[in-house]
Amino acid sequence: MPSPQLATFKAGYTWVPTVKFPGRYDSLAKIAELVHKASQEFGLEPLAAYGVETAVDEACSNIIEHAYGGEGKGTIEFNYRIEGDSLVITLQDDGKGFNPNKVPKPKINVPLKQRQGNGLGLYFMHQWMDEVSYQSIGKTNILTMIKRKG
Amino acid sequence: MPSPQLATFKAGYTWVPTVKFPGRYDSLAKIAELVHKASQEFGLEPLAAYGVETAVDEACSNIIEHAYGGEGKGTIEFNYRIEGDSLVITLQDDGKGFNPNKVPKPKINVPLKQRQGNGLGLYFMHQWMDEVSYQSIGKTNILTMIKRKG
Amino acid sequence: MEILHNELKRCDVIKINGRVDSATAPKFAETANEIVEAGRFRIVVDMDDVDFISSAGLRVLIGTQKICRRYNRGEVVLANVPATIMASLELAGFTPLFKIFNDAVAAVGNF
Amino acid sequence: MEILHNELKRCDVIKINGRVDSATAPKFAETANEIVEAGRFRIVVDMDDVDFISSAGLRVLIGTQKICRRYNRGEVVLANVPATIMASLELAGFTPLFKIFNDAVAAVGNF
Ligand SMILES: Nc1ncnc2c1ncn2[C@@H]1O[C@H](COP(=O)(O)OP(=O)(O)O)[C@@H](O)[C@H]1O
Ligand SMILES: Nc1ncnc2c1ncn2[C@@H]1O[C@H](COP(=O)(O)OP(=O)(O)O)[C@@H](O)[C@H]1O
Repeated sequence: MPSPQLATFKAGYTWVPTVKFPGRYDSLAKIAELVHKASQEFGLEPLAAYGVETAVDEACSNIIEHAYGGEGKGTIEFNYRIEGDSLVITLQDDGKGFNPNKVPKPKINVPLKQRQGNGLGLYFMHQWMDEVSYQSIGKTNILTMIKRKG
Repeated sequence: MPSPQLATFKAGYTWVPTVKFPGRYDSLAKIAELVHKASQEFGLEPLAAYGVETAVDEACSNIIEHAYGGEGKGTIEFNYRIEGDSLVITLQDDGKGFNPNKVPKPKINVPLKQRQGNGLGLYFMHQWMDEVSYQSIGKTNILTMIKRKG
Repeated sequence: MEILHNELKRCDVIKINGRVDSATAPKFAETANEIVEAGRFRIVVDMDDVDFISSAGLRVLIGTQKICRRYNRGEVVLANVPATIMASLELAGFTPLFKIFNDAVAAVGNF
Repeated sequence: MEILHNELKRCDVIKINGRVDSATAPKFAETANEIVEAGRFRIVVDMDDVDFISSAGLRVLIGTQKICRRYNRGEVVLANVPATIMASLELAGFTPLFKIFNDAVAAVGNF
């Protein structure tokens, strides 16, 4: 009888171990290196790979800034897997959760004076990725972002 | 018995055929290519090679401008040979001859207003080469310039 | 990230090399602040060697632009923007808010 | 030789690529003349891609410098001078007559 974990494997599924980073801004460059590796393995062209890097960077910055309320308060768990034509990236934290549906969209087409400096993070995640979902299970928040090929 | 020509060969002497160019300014870039080849074969470092290129360019420009009094009036014969530690370049024309000893040196260290735009050609030839000599034999003028190694 | 600051007669050039993210954007902000605090409001940001810029970096750009444009005393312009970053600027709606030049010479020469 | 001319707000940049010799110097002179005839006397000559310059090219430089400096209305400055050409400029006694900048941005920014 196969182990329960192995039983969930499908064809074309690559399993990569989860990597845990300290919730500090200097982790961002290291996470970006893993994202490059994932995008390359998945075969993304440079612009799409840049977009995935952006989405992950914004998500991790938000975890540090908003979920933990600052640096050095907790960890970020990074995982990716390639499922057929999808690159699936998950980020886990155990900070404060939030309801993404209650976050207003940034005002993009306004004159300089009205233009806000913040509010681009979630917007970038949705623009650059094909799917973004967020769930809180107990104390754990899981952000899943999917990039599809072509 | 060796042929008379071969009899004049010495050890370390490389004989290269003379190349004849039309006395036009667009020959200068082509002559420069031969000069590059010669400097490389002789093993000159880049700055010294740049100097040899300059000396030959100035000499050929003078032949066209001064010996022939303009483009399309005659030819320039270019030859180089490597004799031990010397690169010997000769340029031949059959235009008007001149006496290089009667040409005054350019005034280099003067304020802008007194500074002349011309008169740098012979000066450059002497500065960049180790020996410069000029003879007129009948209708033929021969300029010989030598660059030594080290 | 590395920042080079070059104060010229009529403008300042900030050349950024590397990644601008939440870790490094404060250094960019610091350089920009030093310039505007010196009463200089014409800034060229040369992005030729920027690998990545997140919204933290864009926030510095927009904040500095607001300060510089005030009273019509100057502006921030961009030079040598890589294609990836140009895509980000477009998504963010920044392209109407910054003059973008092909090279730093043209950017400096515009002042 | 190829010449690129870039008219900026406060100066003109002449970028020369290739060989400046008696065959090509007239084209350089023509560009310089067009600029001064337009009443513009602040010129940057960007030599980054110059392979070679003979006295014919130096003649154009000195002639243009004389015109530009007149009445203190401007000057010709040089940028990105390769080491070989720098040696020629030194031999010719040109280094006191031209400001020489490491790069075109600094040269443009000096005006
Ligand atoms: N991981 C997170 N945990 C808690 N709150 C978050 C998280 N991500 C985003 N938020 C909330 O959503 C808002 C918008 O986020 P974002 O679009 O990234 O812009 P910004 O971070 O510039 O405010 C944040 O101000 C914050 O209130
Ligand atoms: N090959 C030559 N044949 C005849 N006259 C020459 C030749 N080369 C140089 N001269 C004379 O020597 C002068 C100085 O030459 P040069 O130093 O090259 O400066 P320029 O050519 O700028 O006058 C020339 O003006 C010309 O009168």
